[in-house]
Amino acid sequence: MTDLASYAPLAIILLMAITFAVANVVLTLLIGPRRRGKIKGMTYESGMNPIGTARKRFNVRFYLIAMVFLVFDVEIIFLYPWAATFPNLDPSSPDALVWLFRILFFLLTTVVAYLYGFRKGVFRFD
Amino acid sequence: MHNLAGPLSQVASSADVGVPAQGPAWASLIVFLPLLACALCGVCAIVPAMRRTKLPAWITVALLGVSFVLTVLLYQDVSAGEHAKTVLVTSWEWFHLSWGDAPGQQFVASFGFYIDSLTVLWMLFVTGLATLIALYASEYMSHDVGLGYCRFFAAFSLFVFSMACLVMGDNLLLLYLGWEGVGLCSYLLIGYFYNEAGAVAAAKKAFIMNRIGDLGLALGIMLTFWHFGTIQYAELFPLVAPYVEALKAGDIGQIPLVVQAIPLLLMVGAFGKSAQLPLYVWLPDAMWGPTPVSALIHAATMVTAGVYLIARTYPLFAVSELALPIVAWVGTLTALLSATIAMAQFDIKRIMAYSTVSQLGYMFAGLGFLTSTGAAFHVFTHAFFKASLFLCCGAVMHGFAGQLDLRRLSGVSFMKGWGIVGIAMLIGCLNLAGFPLTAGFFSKDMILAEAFVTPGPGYALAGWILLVTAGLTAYYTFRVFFRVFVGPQHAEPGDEVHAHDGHDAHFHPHAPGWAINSVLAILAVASILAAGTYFIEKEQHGWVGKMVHGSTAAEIVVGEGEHAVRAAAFRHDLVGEHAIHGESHEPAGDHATPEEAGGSSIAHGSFLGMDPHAVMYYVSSLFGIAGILTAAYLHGPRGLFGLFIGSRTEAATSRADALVPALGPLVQWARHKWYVDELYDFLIVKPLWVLSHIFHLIDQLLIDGLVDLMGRLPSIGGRSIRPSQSGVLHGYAVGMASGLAFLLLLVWLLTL
Amino acid sequence: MTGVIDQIGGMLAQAGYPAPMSVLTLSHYLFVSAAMFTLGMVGFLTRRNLIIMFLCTEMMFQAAGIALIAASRFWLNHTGQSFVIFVLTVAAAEAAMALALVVLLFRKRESLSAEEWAEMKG
Amino acid sequence: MIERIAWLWPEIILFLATCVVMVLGVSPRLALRRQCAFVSGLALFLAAMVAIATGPMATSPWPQMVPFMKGTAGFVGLLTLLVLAGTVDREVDRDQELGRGFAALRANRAEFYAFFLFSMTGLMLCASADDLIWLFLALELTSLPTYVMVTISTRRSRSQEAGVKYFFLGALGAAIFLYGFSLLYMGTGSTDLGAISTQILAQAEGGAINDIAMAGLVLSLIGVSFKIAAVPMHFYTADVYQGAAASVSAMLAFVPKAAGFIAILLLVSTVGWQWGVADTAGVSLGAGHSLPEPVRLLLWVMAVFTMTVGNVLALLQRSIKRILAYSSIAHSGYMLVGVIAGPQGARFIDNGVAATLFYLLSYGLMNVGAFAVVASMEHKGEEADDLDALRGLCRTRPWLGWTMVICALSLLGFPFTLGFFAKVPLFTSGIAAGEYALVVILGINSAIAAFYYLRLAALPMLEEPVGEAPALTRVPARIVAGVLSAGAALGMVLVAGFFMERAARAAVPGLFDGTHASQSATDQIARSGERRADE
Repeated sequence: MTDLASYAPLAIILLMAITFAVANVVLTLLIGPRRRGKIKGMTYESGMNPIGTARKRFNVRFYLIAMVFLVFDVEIIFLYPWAATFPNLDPSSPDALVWLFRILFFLLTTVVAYLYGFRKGVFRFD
Repeated sequence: MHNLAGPLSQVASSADVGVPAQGPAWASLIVFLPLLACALCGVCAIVPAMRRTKLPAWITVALLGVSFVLTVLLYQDVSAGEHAKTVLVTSWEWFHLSWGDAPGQQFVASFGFYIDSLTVLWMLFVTGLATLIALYASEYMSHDVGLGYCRFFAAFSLFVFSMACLVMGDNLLLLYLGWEGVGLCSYLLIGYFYNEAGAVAAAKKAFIMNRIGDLGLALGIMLTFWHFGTIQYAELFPLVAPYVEALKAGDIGQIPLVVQAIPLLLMVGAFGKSAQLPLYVWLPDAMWGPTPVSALIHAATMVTAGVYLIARTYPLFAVSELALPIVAWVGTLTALLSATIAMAQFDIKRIMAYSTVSQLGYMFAGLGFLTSTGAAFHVFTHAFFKASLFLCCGAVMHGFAGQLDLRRLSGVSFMKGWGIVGIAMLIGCLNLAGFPLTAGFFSKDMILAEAFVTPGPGYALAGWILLVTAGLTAYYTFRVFFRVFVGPQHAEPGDEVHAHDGHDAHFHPHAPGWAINSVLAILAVASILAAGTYFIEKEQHGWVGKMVHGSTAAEIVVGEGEHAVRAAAFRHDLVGEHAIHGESHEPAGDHATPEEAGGSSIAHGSFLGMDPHAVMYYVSSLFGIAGILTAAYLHGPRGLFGLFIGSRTEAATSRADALVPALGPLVQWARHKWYVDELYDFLIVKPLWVLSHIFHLIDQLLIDGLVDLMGRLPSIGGRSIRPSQSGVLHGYAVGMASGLAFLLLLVWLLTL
Repeated sequence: MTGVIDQIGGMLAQAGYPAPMSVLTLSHYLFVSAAMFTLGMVGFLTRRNLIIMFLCTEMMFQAAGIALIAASRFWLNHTGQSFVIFVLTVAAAEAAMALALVVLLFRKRESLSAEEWAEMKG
Repeated sequence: MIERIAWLWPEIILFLATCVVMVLGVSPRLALRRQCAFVSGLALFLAAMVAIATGPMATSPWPQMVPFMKGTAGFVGLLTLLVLAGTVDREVDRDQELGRGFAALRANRAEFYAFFLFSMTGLMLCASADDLIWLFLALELTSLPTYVMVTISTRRSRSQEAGVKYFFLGALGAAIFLYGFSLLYMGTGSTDLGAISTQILAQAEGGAINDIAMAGLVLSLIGVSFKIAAVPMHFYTADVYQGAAASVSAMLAFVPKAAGFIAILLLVSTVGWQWGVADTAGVSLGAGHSLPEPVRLLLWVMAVFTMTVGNVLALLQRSIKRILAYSSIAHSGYMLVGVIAGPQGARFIDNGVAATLFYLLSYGLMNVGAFAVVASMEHKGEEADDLDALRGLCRTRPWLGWTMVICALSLLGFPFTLGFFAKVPLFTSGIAAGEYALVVILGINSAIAAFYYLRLAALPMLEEPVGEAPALTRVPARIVAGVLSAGAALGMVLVAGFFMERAARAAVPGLFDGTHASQSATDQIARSGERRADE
């Protein structure tokens, strides 16, 4: 039983997440105003008239952004094991310094990727 | 194999004869000067100002000349004492792989040289002739001055370098490097006139034929290393020594089969390079190369590499029961076959080519008859007279715009300025025909006599075949001489007429210049003097004999004095008996001639009940003179030397024409002169001629058919699996997946 | 197959390890991963759309991931788990490349069928 | 963990250079961008020198192979880099020279050189791998960049086709060996190659190798064989080599192949070569000198099919790049013979692994020359890839012509070229291992190869030029690379002994590979045999 108890926070978070999502939808259904009409039925209520189909081709820069995102996404994965290990090290030992430099070296790749993307013009939309 | 190498090397180290001394370091220059010449010719090709001159020729002549002088100095150094000594010169370590300290656990092949009297003998005529022929070529190739000239001399020098590696190398790998190197240069030089399809085809043919032989050689070298654990001569020969001792004791059973197989493989290489029977066909075609090349590479030096290989590894050959009889018989048959072919040719250069093949056959037969001295002596004399014959042909070809047809030339030696060529040709022909007291006569006799002396499988028959061949040789040699060099003066230009003086309407035969004449004179004198070497050191069969006896090629002798017998494994009955009873076999003609007294061999066979050594001089003279007289009768000009047996008054006809009406239905077949002349020869050598053609047919079927078949099978295989490369991604994916499944299934079913 | 697992289990027990899993044994996970791997391969072979084909290879990667995690639990060490993190990274990198490639190819041919690309053959 | 850094300096150097190149290559200044090739070359050279200077890596199954293969990779990589120069961005540079500005998104230089360096880093990491995770990452790092390089190497649709095929089939291959790795881990409980080896030998002593481990090993070997283009993973080779620019094909023929062979040697070393052939199951230790029967059978079948398929398909081609591609398949088959023969035998010529390593080095050197010739010839602005382009090349373009002749002859294994010295040990080691059938097939295949290699050599040397001579590339570095390669094919012969000795040293297995375990197991089996005999 004690084993299961340690999973309790996880269960609570899960419960909260589900409740929050479900509650939002349900509350909207319950208390939101309901009006129907031609204008209300438009895709964008803000007054833009949709033109053409939804299967329009996106600008290629969206894909570039998606790929740059992957870099950061993947880097994060490796930060977790590092972060989990680092506190266990004796801060006074040289080991800790080595570990720190190691992750800094690893993060260098992010910087290089950012510089590269910047130079390549990925972050410019014009 | 490991088990064998261990005790063997212990035997070797216990009975160690000591490592040969270090020789003079400058001996490496003999090898590297030609390489330097090659590099300098390359430089000439790059620099335009030098390219337009004859500089490459002079560089080559000078450096080869220095190389020759150094060889002479080396000769003095090596043969200074009582016995010729063996020295080693190491330039640098080429391969040195070791995996342990025990003997046989190292693979060493250095760029070093093993110099004994055999090496020096070979190098003397290689560098000497190369220098002379380079000088000759400086004039001969003069209409090609430019890039082609540079290319020619670069390849020429590279050839000498490779030949020197082959001869002087102190290990079999370096020999193999030289072996391939001379093959490559030969290929480059045969294909020198690469604009002509024939030259290219001939170059390819030479290359492919040699490859077949090289495969044997390579396997032989591998097997040598496999068994003996070394390919260095200095270590190899002491390892062979126990087997030689076993042979002397008559204990053939001690010699393992692997050791007996090594010479069989090496032999294949020798047959390829020296144009022997199964593989000889490339040499006549090699005449597409410029004549100096034919003289140096395809007559005097490269083609004797096979003889050198066998002589160098003679102890290995002696301990094999099969190798030497095969060598003897292949040599004999080659000699006969190519002599008959030579009789039917019109192209004088081709006749010389076939005669080279034939003479090489004599040398191999000599090796097989256990007289390495005779073989080496014949190599030596042949180098001079055949080079001079080729160079005479070359002079004719050069002077008459490429004309080589003996029906279109006549009386050349009487033309203005051609005297030296005529005399040189006569001397060469006499040598080749084995005219009494010429060098060729002595060297050929030595081989012929041994055929009857040495008991071996059918050696007496081989001796008779070689005797007949000697007659045929005399005939075809003098057929050329009588038709081309004497008789009424007549000359038709060849098809290179436009290439010469710039105006094609008129043809001026131009007589050879000083370079060609002086080279021919030197060679003619040298081939006369070569006979003299037979009388130096008479008790050792001449100077060449002394050189051979001081080297690894010396015959293995059992017994002493009068009871001495030359030994080889195939004579083991004899050797065994000899060793056991300590006395010699006593055949009928045992009495040694005065020349042979104190010699190391003793007669065991007989020639019609007489001592072969005594009578062979007369018998072979008889055959030779008969051949010459036949040629004089059929082809000699009217009133030749007061003999009055010739009848020819025109260039294109001979007494043989008289036979035309008698030929009946065959005459219409012989309308063209080509066929007529061939028919005359056909009537004289009919049975052998047929044989030679049958052989040609087999040759074509074998080589061509095999190549075709081998070529087609893989393409058929390729075509059948080509659809798998459909270009469609899914096809490939399916292929990979099914391959994966197949392999998994295979592994699972067969092993688990 | 179960025999093999039992064999390993036996070896582990000998070595003093506790019996690792009770209800779901290693073989179950192995079957799942093998099924995923096979499905992925079959999908790769049968589908023509490049994106779907790529997803199929991702599925094969994740089949290996499942096998690794299960084995990691079985052997009670973390090596398999860290391996999976790296596998995920590589899969992400491949995904980025596949994305870029697919965009490029679609702009050339207006189609994502693999059969569009069969010019070279033989 | 820390001490491992000592062997990683070459990779670190390469990685730093990659970072520099990646930023340098997108610089708007042309002069700066042109430094990419130089920086890459400098880094490769430094990395190779550092690699040679480092000692054996004790934790690797092949301690001495680490410096040897990294040095080989560095120097062959340098040669490849000379050919790779000028492959991309010609139009972008010209536009900028004409004052039309710099279009960063169109420029590919940064990616091209960075990916080349990444790939080289991956190759070097492969050499220092001692762990399955590491090996997996290194293999992927080697090949992922090459997928991109193929695709961007030219602007023709063929390159994109090549990229598609290479990428998708490559992903499939990667999935297969990854699954193999996971099974190997499942069967042995470790990803460390040394630990796997110990575990497998312990299993064998206890009766039999675990089925899952063996299946994993087999799957891994098949999957990795994609990198070396061995049957049945060879299908992509010809199309990819043909579609990519010749310069990139030159790289493809060496870098992934070397990585693949290192991986195969590492994987196979976990079981070792000390198994008896006679054992029916083949999974128990024996007194013999062979791989365990399943692995031996697998590699045997792969070797035979690989060399045969490669050679017979090469016969039918007219495109030089396709010929070289199929021949590259065949060469992989040859090298597998060395792997099967294994490192036993005291002599260098008996050591199959040494033969394989030396062959890799020689093949890398000779092969660059052949591709450099293709990369140097242009016909109407495209690479002159047809065999006709070679006709009479020795006369029209002597440097290129003779390079082709020498490289083709050397690839054929013509006596006294480098290729000959590389091929002979494969034969001898095969014989020493008792694989006579395999050696005979190897010999037959060498003969088949002569047909197309002699054509490659004869066309420039003996034939007449047809039409006008192919134009020369504007990148002289490629011609230099070709000449250097041909020079190496001839000149290396003189110092071949040195490299052979290095290869022989590199082929000595590390201590942990279970030699002791296997020895005791061998004794046990021998003893049990005696006991049986006694009863």
